[in-house]
Parts: sequence; structure tokens; C-alpha cells
Amino acid sequence: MPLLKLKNIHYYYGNIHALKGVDLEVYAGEIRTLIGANGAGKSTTLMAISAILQPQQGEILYHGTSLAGRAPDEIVKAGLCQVPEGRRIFPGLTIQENLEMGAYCRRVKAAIVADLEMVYELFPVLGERRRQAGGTLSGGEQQMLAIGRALMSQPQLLLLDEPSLGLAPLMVEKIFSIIERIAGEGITILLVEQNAHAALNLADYGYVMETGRIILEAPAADLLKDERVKEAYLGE
Amino acid sequence: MKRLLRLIGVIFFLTSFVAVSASFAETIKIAVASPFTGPLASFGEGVKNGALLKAEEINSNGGINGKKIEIILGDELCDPKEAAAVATRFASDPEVAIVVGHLCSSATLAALPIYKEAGLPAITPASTNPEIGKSSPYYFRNVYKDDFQGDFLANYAEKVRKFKKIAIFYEVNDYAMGLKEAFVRQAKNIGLRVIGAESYMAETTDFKAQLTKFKMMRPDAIFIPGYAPQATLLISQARSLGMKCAFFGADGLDDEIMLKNPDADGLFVTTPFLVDRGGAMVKEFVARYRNKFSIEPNWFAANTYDAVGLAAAAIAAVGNDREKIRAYLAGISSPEKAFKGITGATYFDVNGDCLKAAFVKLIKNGQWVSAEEQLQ
Amino acid sequence: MHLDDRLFSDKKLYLPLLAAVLLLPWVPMGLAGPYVLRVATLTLVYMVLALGLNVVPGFTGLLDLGYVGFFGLGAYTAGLLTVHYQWSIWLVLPLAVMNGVFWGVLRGAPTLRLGDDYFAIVTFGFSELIILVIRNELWLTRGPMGVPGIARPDFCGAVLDQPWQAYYLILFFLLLVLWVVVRIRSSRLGRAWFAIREDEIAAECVGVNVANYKIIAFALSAAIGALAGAFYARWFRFVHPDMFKFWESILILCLIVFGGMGSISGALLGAFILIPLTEVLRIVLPDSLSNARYLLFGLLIVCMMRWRPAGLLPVEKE
Amino acid sequence: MLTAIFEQSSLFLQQLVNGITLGSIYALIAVGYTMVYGVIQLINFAHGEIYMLGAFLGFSLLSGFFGFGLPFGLAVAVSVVVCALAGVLLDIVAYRPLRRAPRLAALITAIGMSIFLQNLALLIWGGQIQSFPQHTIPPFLGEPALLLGDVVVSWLQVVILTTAIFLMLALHLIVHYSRIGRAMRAIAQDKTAASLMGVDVDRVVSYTFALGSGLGGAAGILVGLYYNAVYPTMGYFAGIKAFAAAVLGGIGSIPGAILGGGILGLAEVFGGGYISSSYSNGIAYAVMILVILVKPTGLFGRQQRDKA
Amino acid sequence: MAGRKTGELLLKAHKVVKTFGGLTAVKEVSLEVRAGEIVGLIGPNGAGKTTFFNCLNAIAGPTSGEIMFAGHSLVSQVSPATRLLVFRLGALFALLSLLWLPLALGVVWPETFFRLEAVLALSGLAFFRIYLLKPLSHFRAWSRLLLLIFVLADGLWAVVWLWRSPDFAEVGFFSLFPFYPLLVPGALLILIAAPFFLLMFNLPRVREAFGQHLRADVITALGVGRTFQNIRLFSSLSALDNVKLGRHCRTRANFFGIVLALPGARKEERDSAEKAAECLRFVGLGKQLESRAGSLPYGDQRRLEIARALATEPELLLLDEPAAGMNPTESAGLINLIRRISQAGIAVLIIEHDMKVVMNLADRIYVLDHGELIASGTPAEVRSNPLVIEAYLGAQHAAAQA
Repeated sequence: MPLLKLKNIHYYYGNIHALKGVDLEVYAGEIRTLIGANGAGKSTTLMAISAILQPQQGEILYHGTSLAGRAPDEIVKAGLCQVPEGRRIFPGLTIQENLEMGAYCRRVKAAIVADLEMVYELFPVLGERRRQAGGTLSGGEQQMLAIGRALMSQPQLLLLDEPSLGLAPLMVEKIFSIIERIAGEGITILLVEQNAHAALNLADYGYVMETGRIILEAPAADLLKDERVKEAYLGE
Repeated sequence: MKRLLRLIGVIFFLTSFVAVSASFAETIKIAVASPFTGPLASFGEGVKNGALLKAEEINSNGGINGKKIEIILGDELCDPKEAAAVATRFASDPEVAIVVGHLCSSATLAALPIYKEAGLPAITPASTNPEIGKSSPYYFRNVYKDDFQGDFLANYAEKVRKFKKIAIFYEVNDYAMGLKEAFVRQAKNIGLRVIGAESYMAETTDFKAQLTKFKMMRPDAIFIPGYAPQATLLISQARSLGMKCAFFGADGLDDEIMLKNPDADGLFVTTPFLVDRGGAMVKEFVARYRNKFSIEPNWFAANTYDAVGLAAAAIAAVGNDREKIRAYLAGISSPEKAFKGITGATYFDVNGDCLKAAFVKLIKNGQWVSAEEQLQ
Repeated sequence: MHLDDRLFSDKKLYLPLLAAVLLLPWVPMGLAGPYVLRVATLTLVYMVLALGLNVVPGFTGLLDLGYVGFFGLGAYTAGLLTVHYQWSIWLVLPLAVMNGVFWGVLRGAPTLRLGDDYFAIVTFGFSELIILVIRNELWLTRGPMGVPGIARPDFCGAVLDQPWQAYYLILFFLLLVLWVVVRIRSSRLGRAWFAIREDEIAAECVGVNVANYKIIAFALSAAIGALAGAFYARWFRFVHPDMFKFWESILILCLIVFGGMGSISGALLGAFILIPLTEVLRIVLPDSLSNARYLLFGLLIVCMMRWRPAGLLPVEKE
Repeated sequence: MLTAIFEQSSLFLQQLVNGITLGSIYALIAVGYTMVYGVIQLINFAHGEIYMLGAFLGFSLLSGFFGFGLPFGLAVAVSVVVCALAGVLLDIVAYRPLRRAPRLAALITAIGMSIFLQNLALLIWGGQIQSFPQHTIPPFLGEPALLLGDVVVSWLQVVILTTAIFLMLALHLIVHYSRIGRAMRAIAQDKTAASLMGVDVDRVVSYTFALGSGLGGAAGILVGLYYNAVYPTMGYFAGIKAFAAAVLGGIGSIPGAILGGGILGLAEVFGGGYISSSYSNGIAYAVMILVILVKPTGLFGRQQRDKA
Repeated sequence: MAGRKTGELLLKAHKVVKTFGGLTAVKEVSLEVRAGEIVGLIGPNGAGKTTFFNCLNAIAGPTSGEIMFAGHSLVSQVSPATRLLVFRLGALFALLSLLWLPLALGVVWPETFFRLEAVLALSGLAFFRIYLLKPLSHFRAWSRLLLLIFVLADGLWAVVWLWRSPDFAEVGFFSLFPFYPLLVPGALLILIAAPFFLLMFNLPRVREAFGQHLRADVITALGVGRTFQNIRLFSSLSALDNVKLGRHCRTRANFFGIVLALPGARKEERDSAEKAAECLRFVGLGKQLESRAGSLPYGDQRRLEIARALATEPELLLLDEPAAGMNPTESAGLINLIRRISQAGIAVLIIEHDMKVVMNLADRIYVLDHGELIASGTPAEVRSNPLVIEAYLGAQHAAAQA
């Protein structure tokens, strides 16, 4: 049984049909990626999973049960946490407070403290500046903070929306290696990316999205060789 | 859309229905307009009670020429706009013989052109603005004008109380400003020093800044032309700042709430009506008033009582005809022809203003008592 | 953009209405007594005010909480000029309108860049300041003593002293304002305002000088408010600062919210229903509850926003 | 000459004391505006009415208006709690359904609520100024706490100042060191991101309303006692001035609201004392307008980046 | 379409920099567009393309750099430091006005002195001065002299004010006789100058001459039309009215013309309806004239936005991701449309992610990454540029390709 299953999701922004029947599955322990051009509907899909947007049609199953009607905070409690596009850390809160916000749904103090240390270990840069405001970090560090913050909620499934957005190539590589490491710890990952090759290199399985539809899905290695992917990205 | 039209139709209908629903009963209508709700309701209360008491008295004596008096009330919240609407309603009801009312001068001034146009006589029991009598032959006044009261107070302060330095704290409204002007003018004439004048708005509750300023000037007394609700706060705040000077005011301060304030002890005010100065008529009025409403009558009640009495006398003499009533009232023009009521003899000058005596009363141990020395 | 309101597009609707309004003073059986006529005249004054206010929040999307300031400004300008110089209304009125425009522009100019909340607050503060000046500057306005004895409106030297004459006069002004507003609304000016309301940046990018058009809107709105005020002063024959309380701003806002923001027929309808309603309520409600009218208006605003934010006659047909 | 200087300086000192007291009251109300604005970007016009409600509740519970009287401390506590609940109710009934509506709609609703509540109070309590019965107030409050020549500081002023400081400190601790406070700040910065972290936004907004309204209610009682006057329109003027204070300090910033309240209180008292007392409201409006025009973000306000 | 020769230089951006706070979104980007060309601007998400567009049409003008369009400079030539200085002087100017205004009034109108000022000075004429600050803050050096005069005048008032302050009532106004002759001209100067400046700064030509930023609407009128990445239509207006709004900067009818229904205004209105309908037909929306813009399908909204931009009669059209969210058929239609626009003699600068569209259309392509221009040239050149491949596909892939 897939951990997460999207069945025929439709979403309209007013009159604009943004998702036109998206089907998608994520199995426990995998990294799956969703790639596609700007405006294809990737972020909308993630927002629908996180219940920030309520799809007008279709069903989202998590562990086989429907998530319909659940509030965003219940989704997080269920173990589905998203790192949103553009990082969206809380710039006025300190790094520590940002991370504590990630653990908002958890009650056990000791476990939170332990996880904090775990995150600081994973991202030593953050540990050094835990009293500093989040807004003072550079783009890459903010991305790390956003990922760390999501990890604080002890997710089973981590939704990553364009973690490489606006980052320098070196930093992109660093972030991807961190994602790999997180996956290694048993957290399932759904990665949304424009940086197709980096994403496909990392993932086990990929979906290609275009104008609100999944047009192609295959194991990542196959997609990497697919001419249509190349065409979509370089117009060859 | 159709539903909407129907809705409009209904509203139209309702409005017109209400307008023509004037009853055709065998009564004489005396309209009473005053604020019965809102911040000035306690004054309006006196007006209402006074009118009802007088009407009841007349009706129990068989009415006027066999017809009963009916008091119709108009609540105008002391708002000029509302007052005009209420006035038009009275004016367009042919059964209304005369209006007793409008308490605030601003409301009276707004209603004045409407009565004038409709030829409806009116007596105000409480508006003291000098403008009123001059502007319309249909308006009469059963209360003294601001300038009289201001002069009176200045004389009293100087001659009886022997004050030297007075500070004034006045509300920004027509009543208080008229008083203040008159007081300052008279003070100048008789050599009383006014060392400062500060103003406040009706909604002000913090007087400390200005009081502090006065405190440094060490006045003998502070004159508060204004109304009781603010004055009581003002006096308390002055005391809490450690000010020891005397306070006095005009009839606007003549209110029960002053008695609740222990700081107000010693405050003296002018009033057109004093319980213990009157004769048997006054005693009887006070007794019946207490009996009926279980509160003490204030001067609004007394003045209204007399105004309704005046109106009834006029109707009794000339019948239910607006023009004749006006003529009759205008005819009461000398002390000999005066109407004798509980507030003394009332007669009108050419403007329809009347001359009345003012009395001084003060608070002693939480009670109003008449001052030992009155100024005649 | 369906700029033509239903009211103006459907002759079957507006012709009978117009006839009814024109004939009102002559309806038989005492229906048109002075009281009804007064309420009708007041309703027309508020219709003018509603049309004027509608220009700013309705067309340009900026909430104006201080409209009564211009109403008061117009009334005082007209009232004082009349009392001091005994000028004709036809001379006083343009002056009042010009004064309104002057202060409208003055208020508008520095607030151009403000967002909606802040704009609302500034307009509120500005109008409170105007009323405060009126209340405190005795040498000019006689302050709380009010200005009594303002002459009635006149026409060609004749004094219009019958209630129906005042009624027709304000009806004339209403039609004039209506003409202006309807013309403007479906012109490039009106379109520019709508563009500003929908999206200021996009408006700039299609070549609309946002600042200028906002100022024009403020000026027009203020002019209409002052016009209504000038008539009001001459008709009421007395002006007093208490007549221009903050509550009046809310009442006028209520009219257009009720009718539908941005909709001309909505503004008219709002005044047509709510102003007579205040009178009906005055009579229907017992005296002890006469303040409940305001309570009901508060509730009405909340409920309209909740369930019919577009008002009774919304601008857009879906 | 010397006495003149002495008088002038004691005048100044007394005005300073008055101004600081007034300022601390404005600050307490302003904090309520600023908190709600910070979290949901709504100018809660009805906040002034909550403050009025606090004053009336305190008055009613002390004077036995509802048929029973409570001891002083209990009455204050009950009215603060009821105000907090009223704030939450206000949010749930009026504002929550409009969370996704245009801001203009929410703003108009807030004005409607303000009118509604004000007139409701008018119906219940009547329009007159009500005073606390003398016997219900602890007697020492009226006594001077400090006498410095002509300068008087009453115990009431001391109590107001200490209460205000205490409440502000408590608020600071809640906002900066509690879980819910952190959530408030997070929502203020990015609502979507906060809900992605599992924050129940509506609940936190309710908490915000409760806190702000509780403070407003407390301010209401303090003011009621200070002036010994409670009346339905008190919320309108105090509300506008407190809003001006919040804007002055930068709306959304709590220290800004406190500073703004202080400045406005002093400006009003000194303006009233030295310039013209009938314009003291006008001074508040004028200060507010000027600040908005010159620096729309206020003294401590942060420029909000447009989220495209 | 001003009949420019193909190849004539139309737009020239030179070292355009845009910073937000500490973040540099656009770093020294230079770019040229010639008449008749279609130029592509590509780059990964967050590369600063839209920011650059916003610099071009003054939605958010550049921090530094120069932009010339058809001989007009679109950018302020005042350095930020000068602007700051002028702003500070201006702030002083406004503050001091609070001091002198009451005095000016006191001269003209002695009985109002110190009563009217609180309200008038704060709400009335002071507004003028604050309004003046904005234009002045973009102003050139010689204006500082004027400012200085104002500040000195204000200072004079301030001195007088302080001197007089002890007790106005007793000192009396005319005891200040030596200052009196100075006060009135000062007040008059400022009172006359304020409206004058107000007028002057609202004349586009004057402002342009002094190197002030042009506003977006002026740039549109000069002939730069644009569309937006996230469609910004006036969604409650009809399609036709949206396009008529595009005609706004080409029409002249004023308030009086409209209200009095003058023939000129009416003819203009008819003309603009015709032209707007023509534009709509051009983009293929001839049948949807009366539909509400917000209710059109997505692809049609994109085309409506283009029609609106075309109605402004641009010489240069800026298209921000016109193909985003379109399916292949729709983008094919779009390519066709842009070709037709180009054939009509309008230069096009296009941001696009859909490589099929860009590679197909563009004569030249500029590539942005992290706000920097990393490559430019013909589509073929760009496609094989290793830097571009790295930016798009990641370093490993680039290495693999190389």
C-alpha cells in the first residue's frame, strides 16, 4: 500500500483549472520527485496535500485513509510536513525559535530538545547561530533552516518544494546531499523540482508535470534518458 | 428585482401610513420634545415627568373645556437633525396645539424654523440661548437667558462670596459658552478678576492637564459653566490634585448626580427653582412629584410643569387654534398679566423671553440646601 | 464591465420610478404632508451623498470614513456665506463646491500612497479635524452656538419657501449629480478608477496616472458632498457641529454598502430604503429604544458583509 | 522670580505625571490593536468597545447593577476574563467568516461591530456617565501617594502605572517565551508557513484576541476608576487615540504600541495644558495623520515586503 | 508604430542593478533590443528576470544603472546619496513648516493666532509641503539651493517664534516690528512657491528634464507595453473594457468633455471601442468582447492581457512568461500570435520558461542566473553554452555533457 496516494485531484483557482486530475503515489522509504516547468501545478499539488488548498475533486489517501476535511495542523500531526517553496522561514524569529515552531505539534519537551540537537548536528551552521534572527541567514542557510524546521515535526513523509530555488550550484549540491542523508534515515520524501537532473539523479521514481497534468512517470533513471524531458527543459 | 420593488413599495407604504395615522380622538395634544434617551436622558426625564404631572392634574380636574390633554413625546436625543424631524412630525399633525420643548439650544434652533413655518407656537422650558426669542415670534421661553444667569453669578461671586480671582472651566457648547461670555463681561464690569478660561468637550473625562495649570494660578474659585456629569468628574480630579478652591456653576450643574460625589460638598449653583423658597403651590408640586415618580423634582421638571400650565391656560382661553394661542401668549407681556406658576410669575417681553428670578443653592452634607444669602 | 446598472438599462423600471419621484409632492390624501415631504427631501439629500461617497470607495476602492467632513464643510461654507452676505444659493453653491474640492484635493494629495487601512484612518482623522475646527473656531463658525437664520434657497430672485420647491430643487441636484456620475462611470475616467480599484500596478502599466485619477476621484467626491451640504444648510436653515458627527459618515457608508459598493443604482436604493427606514423605526420603536436604530444599523453592516458583501444591487452580473 | 520658576517646574512635573498615567492607559489599549493587526492585519475597530465593556462590567459588578455585588479584586478579575471571552466571541462571530474576504469587508465589519456594541451598551446601561459607588473602591486609592511640593501623585496613578507595567511585562513574557506567543509571532510573519508547521491559525488568533481584549478590559476598569466615569461612548475616543498610538509606534509592534501610547499621552496632556484644551483630541488625530503620512510604518514598524 | 527602421536601437539597458535591502536581485545587467526584434530573456526560477522587467517600466525602478528607450532616459540620474541629502533637507523643511505656518497665519489673520494653527498647520498647508517632499527627493542639485532658502525662511520663523513665545497675549504682535517686514514676504514666498512646485512637478516634461524617475504610466505612454507573469487583468471588467483601458494613454477626453458629452469625447470613446475590438480580434478574442475578464479560460486571459498591452500602441512589448500554464496547442497559438505582433513592427522582449516557445521565437536570447547575465546570443549558441546547461540542468549534467 502506498504511503500517500493522490487520486484524480482537480483544483481550480477561481476559473483557472490548475490541477486537471493528478494521480500520484509515494511509497514508504522512497524518494519520489515531481518535475515540471513553472506554472505546471507542482506547488499547487503540494499545497493540496498539506490541506492549505482544498481540492474541489479527487481524494488524497494517507496510509490508506482519506485526508479530506482535515485541517493543515492535523496533517502535520499525522506526519506529513512540507518545506514550502521559497523557504518561508520566520525572519523575525531566532533560529532556535524557528526550529521550535517546527515542533509546534509535539508536546514531549525532552524529545524536542533531543531533536533540536540532532538538527544542529545535521546543520552545524545553524547551531552556531541559534540566537540569531532567521532573516539574517543567507539563502542556502535559510533553506537548511527550513528543512531542519520541518524535521522537527518528526515527519514520516517530507514534502520538499524546490529546495534549490535561487541557490548557487555549490549550495544546491549541498542541499541535495542533505536530502539524501535525511532519506537515509528512513524519512520518505516527495521532492518537487525544476532542477530536473539533480532531482532525478537523487530520486527513485519521477513524475513529469505539465499544465496541471502528469504527462510522464517512470523510474528516475529512465526519465533521465528520456528525450521528452530534455525537450521540455532545453527546447531541443 | 421584483421582490426588491415590492420591498420598496412596502417601505413607502409604511412610511406614508405612519404619517397619516393621526388619530381623530377628542383630545388636545401638547407635544413635548426633549432627549429621553442618550447622555442627557436624566434632564429629559425631568421634562417628561413635569409635563405628565401637569397633564394629569389638568385632566383630573376635568380637562380644558371638557377635552382631555394628551401629551405626545418626541425623543430628539439633543441632536439638531433629529430635532428637526421630530418638529416636522409635530408641525404636520394638525391636532398638536402647542409644543413644549427642546431642551438643548441647538435642538431648539434647528426646530425653530419649522415651527415658525407651520405657525405652531412653542415654549422651551430649558433652552437659554439668547438667539431663540429673537428669531421667531412663535417661540416663547419659560426660562431665563444665559446672559442673565452669567451676570447674576458674577455679581453673586463678587458681592456675596467676595471672591477675587476666578478661573473658568467651560464646556464647548452653546449653553456654557453663552454663560461664560456673560460672566466674563459682567466680571470685567464689577472688577472681578478672571485669571484663566479653559474649555473641554462633552466627551472629555481627563481635566487634569488644565486643572494643574489652574492649580498654579491659585484661584479663589472655579466657575464651571457646563453640565453635571463632567463637572462632577472635574471637581473630583481637582480635589485629587490637592486643590482647595471653591466651585460654582449654573443650573446645568443642578443634578442629583452631584450629590453622590463627596468632593462636591460646598459647590453652589444657580437654579430657577428652589423647593424651600416657594409657597404652598411649590410644596404641593414637590409632594405630588415625589409621590408619583419617587424622585426629587429638578428645575427641568418645574419649568416644564409651568410651561404646560401656560399652554393649558392659553388653550383654555382661546381654544385649540395655533395662531390664537400664539397671540394669547404674546399678550402676557407685563407683570400684571403674568402667569403664576411654581417657578414664579411668568410674562414675556417682545421677543418671547421671560424674566425670572434666580436662586442659589449649595451642597451641604450630600444634600441641596438653599444658600443663606440670596442675591435679589 | 457591465457599467450600466440595471436601473438605467431597463426603461420599464426607471420610468415609473422617475414618475413616482416627480409626482410625490402631489400625491393626494395628505400623503404628501410636510412630514413625508421632509423625509423624501432628506432621502434625496442622502442619495446625493451616497452617490458622492460611492465615487471613492465604490469606484477607486479606497475606504473613506470621513465623508461627513465634506458634507459639513459644504454646509458651513454655504451657511456662513448666506448669513453674512445674503447671497443667492446659485452663487453660494458653486463656492461651497469649490471649497469642498480644495480640501478634497488637499486631503487627497498626501494620502495617495497609503494602503486601504491607513487611508481610512487618515480620512477619519481629517474629517474629525474639520469638525473640530468648526466646533472650536467661534470667530468663524460660531462653534457650538450653531448658525441660525440661514435663508431659504431661491430661484431667479424668488424665495423657494414651499416644501415641494425644496424637494424639486434637490431632485434637480440629484439628477445633475446622477448625470455626472453615470457619464463619468462609463468613460475613460470611470474605467481608470475601476482599474485602480482592481489592480493599481496593472493600471499604471496600461498608462493610467494613478495619482491624478485618485485626486480627481477625491475632488469629485468632495464636490458632491459639499453640494449636498450646501443645499442642506439652505434647506435646514440652521447648521450646528452636532449635525456632522462621525456617525453620519457611517450612515452614508451604510447606504452604499447596503445598496452595493460601486453600484450607482445601489447607492440610490440604499438611501431610498434606509433613510425612510430610520423614520419608520423612530415611530415604530418605543421611545426607550430609539437608540436601537443605530444598533440595527451596526448589525446591518455586519450582516451585509457576511452574507451579501456585494450589496442588494451588486455591480457585476455573474 | 524663583517662585515663578518653581511653579513652572512643578506644573511641568505634574503634567508629566498626568501624561505618563494617561500614556500607560493608551498603551494598554494600543497593545490590543497592535496584536490583532500584527496577526491578521485587521484594524479591530471594535477594540475600543471591548475596553468600554471592561469598564462597564467592572462598574456593574462592583455596584450591583446585575443584582449582586462582588468584592473589588474578584470583580476586576471577572471583568477582565469576560472581556477576553468577548474578544474571542467577536472574532468568531464577526471576523472569522471573513478571513478570506477582501480586507475592506473585514474593516467595514469591524466598524459595524463597533457601532453595534456601543449602542448595545447604551441600551443596557443608558447613556449617562456612571460613577463607581464610593464604598466599592478601596479607600486608599484616592489618597495621595507622593506629595512633592505642589506635585501630587495619587495611589490610583501609582496603581495604574504599576498594573500597566506588570501587564506589559506579562505580555512580553507570553509573546516571547511561550509556545502560543511564538506561534503568534510566526503567524504574524507568515501565515501559510505557520499552518504548514501545524499551527491551528484560528486558535492562535483567538488567543490573540483574548489577550488583547483582556488587556483592553483591564485598561477599561483602570480608566473607569481613574476618572470615576463610565459611559458608552468612552470606547470610541479612547479607541481612536489608542489606535493612533499603535500607528505612531508602528502597528504590529508591541514595544511600538507602548512607546506610542506614552508619546500620545504626553502630547495630549502637554498639548491640553500648554496649547488648547479643546483641541486635545485634535492633537491626537493630527499626530496620527502626520505619522502615517511621513512614515507609514510608524516608529518601530517594519516595512512589509510585498509577497508576490 | 512610429515607423522605425528594423535594427534601430530601441531599448538599451546599461549595468542595471536592483537591490532589495541587502539582497542584490539584479547585478549589472546590460541588454539591448532593436526595432523589429524578438529577444528572449531566460533563466532559472528566481534568477531576477521579473525584477529586471520591473526595473524597465518603473514598477520598481533600478537602484542604479541606465535605461534608455527611444532616446528617453527612463531612470533617475540622481545618486542615492544626493537623494538622501535632499530628503533630509526636505524633512527639515516640512518640520519647520509646523513652526512658521501658525506665524504666517498670525500675520495675515492675527485673531486666529494660536487657535487655528494646531489644526490648519497640521492638516492643511503642511500637507502640501509633505507632498512636495516626494518630488523634491528626486530633484537635482540646483533645487537644493531652493530648499536652503526655504529652510532659512523657516529658521527665521522659528527664531521669531521662540523669541515671542513667553507670553503672546502681553508682548503683543507689533512689538516685533523689526521682523515684521521680513515675515510677510517670507510667508508669501512659500505660499506662492508651494503650488508652483506642485504644478511643475506634475508636468512630465519638466520632471523628465530634471532626471526624475519616470512613472510607469509615462513609460507606457512612451511606448513600452507589458504583461505579467501572474495575470493581472481587471477581472470584474469585461474583456472590451480591459482593452479600452489600454487605450487610456492614447485618449485625451477630460472631465468636462465627458460630463458635457462634447462631440470630441464621444468620438474618442467610439474610436477607442473600435480600436479595442480590433485588438481583441487580433489576438483571437473577437467573440468574447462582453465576457467578464475573470471568467475567461486561462489561455484567453493571457491573450487578453496581450491585447490590452497592444492597445497602448507599444513600440516594445514586454511579455512575462506568456506561455506559463499553457498546453502545447495553446503555446503553438501563442508563438503564432507573437510572430504576428513582431510582423506588425513591434519589438518584443519575452521572458519564458517554455524552451520550445523561446527557442522557436527569439532572434537573440539573454540568459540570467542569480541576477547576472551569464550568456547571450542566438538560440543555438545559448543552447550549447555550458554555463547555461549548468544553470538549468545542474553541474553534474553539464560535466557529463562536456
